[in-house]
Amino acid sequence: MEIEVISFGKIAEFIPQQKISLSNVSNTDELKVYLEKDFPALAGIKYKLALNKNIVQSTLNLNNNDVIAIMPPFSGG
Amino acid sequence: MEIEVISFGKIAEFIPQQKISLSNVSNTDELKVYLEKDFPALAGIKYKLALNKNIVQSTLNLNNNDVIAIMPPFSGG
Amino acid sequence: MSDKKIKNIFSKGAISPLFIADSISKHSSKTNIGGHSIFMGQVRKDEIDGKLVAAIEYTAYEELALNKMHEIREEIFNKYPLSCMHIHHSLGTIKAGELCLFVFTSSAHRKPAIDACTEVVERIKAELPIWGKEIFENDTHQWKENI
Amino acid sequence: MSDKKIKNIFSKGAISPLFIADSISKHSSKTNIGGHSIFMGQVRKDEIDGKLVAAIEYTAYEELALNKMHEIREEIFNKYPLSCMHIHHSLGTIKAGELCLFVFTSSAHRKPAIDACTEVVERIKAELPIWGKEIFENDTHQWKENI
Repeated sequence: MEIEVISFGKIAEFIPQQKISLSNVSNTDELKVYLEKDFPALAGIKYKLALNKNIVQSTLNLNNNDVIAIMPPFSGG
Repeated sequence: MEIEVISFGKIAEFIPQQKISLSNVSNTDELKVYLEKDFPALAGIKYKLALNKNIVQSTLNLNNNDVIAIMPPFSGG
Repeated sequence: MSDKKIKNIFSKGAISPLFIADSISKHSSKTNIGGHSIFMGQVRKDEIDGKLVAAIEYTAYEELALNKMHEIREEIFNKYPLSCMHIHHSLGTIKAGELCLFVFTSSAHRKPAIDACTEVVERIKAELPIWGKEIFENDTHQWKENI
Repeated sequence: MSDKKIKNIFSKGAISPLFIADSISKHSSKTNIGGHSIFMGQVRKDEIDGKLVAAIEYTAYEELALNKMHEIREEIFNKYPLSCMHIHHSLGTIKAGELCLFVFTSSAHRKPAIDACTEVVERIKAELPIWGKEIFENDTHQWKENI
């Protein structure tokens, strides 16, 4: 399956927006392992995922064409 | 001795600014008794005194030419 | 008590939103400020026994109020790490919908500004000798009491 | 979730004091309001490792932030008896001394306005996907983190 990855803040400095083809990755927990291997800088920082504009609180299954956002800690206000 | 009485809010509606000559009144507690007798409407309401621009917390002695303010509950803001 | 100058908080008539804007603008050069907290009191058109409040007429024992406000100001500055604090209270007749109180506190981080603002508002209402006469649309009145 | 329209809280550039004045003025016809509480965030010229912050550049995951803000708004309106609540957050580059956040709550009595304002500010900082990039005077940067 193919998913779209978008990223924000300091994470956008090393993970640009891109489409990723996944095999052997079926949920957001597995995706994290995949991303941290592909982008080692991600492993060292705190981040949250959002799946199709909803913040991921516990692991969710992925589907073709899902949009995953990788978000560092918020700093609005 | 003579003191000046000023008043505020609803109390000013029945006790106008005036000078009062006192005998047998030496402190603010005795003054309250005197005032409530002279102005019976005062006896029924909550009020505070200020002596020479300081709020009276406990009884204070009076001196000639003191200024006593009679103040109903505050309602600023 | 310190020898700092006693500031006047009273002015005749309602507090205008443009005055507030001007007060806010003046802080843009204070670049150590990170948070501002404002409280504004507005005169309500309350209905009491079928009569509507048209305005509140404020009077104060001004000298006592300014002395007391000075004390409160010193205590608040000692308690919270504030950059600034500005207080304005109207005297005279303020119509329903107009502003009669403006409290403005600023600090590097949000919490002191917010906490100080709240505390100052409470203390103004409880401790300053100010009286509001609620004037009804039929020209009768009653004296407001803070609860 | 209710079917109320999702409001946009974002606008490009700093929030001007005149915009705030205008927002305050609009409430003079709401004569059931007795208290307004405002919080404003201002960009600090912090010194970090000897470098001064010249500006913060804000970006957001806008759709997610607006959905989340909508949820927060509904929860706050259910929790407090508010007359109004207005939220504005800047995007883009905001210079030190300029305003980047404006939270404005109003209610009949002061306490709900004050409590709601404080709670909304906390939730905005903790829950909205917004990021601030602190740009130093020498054009290097670091990413801000809310603690």
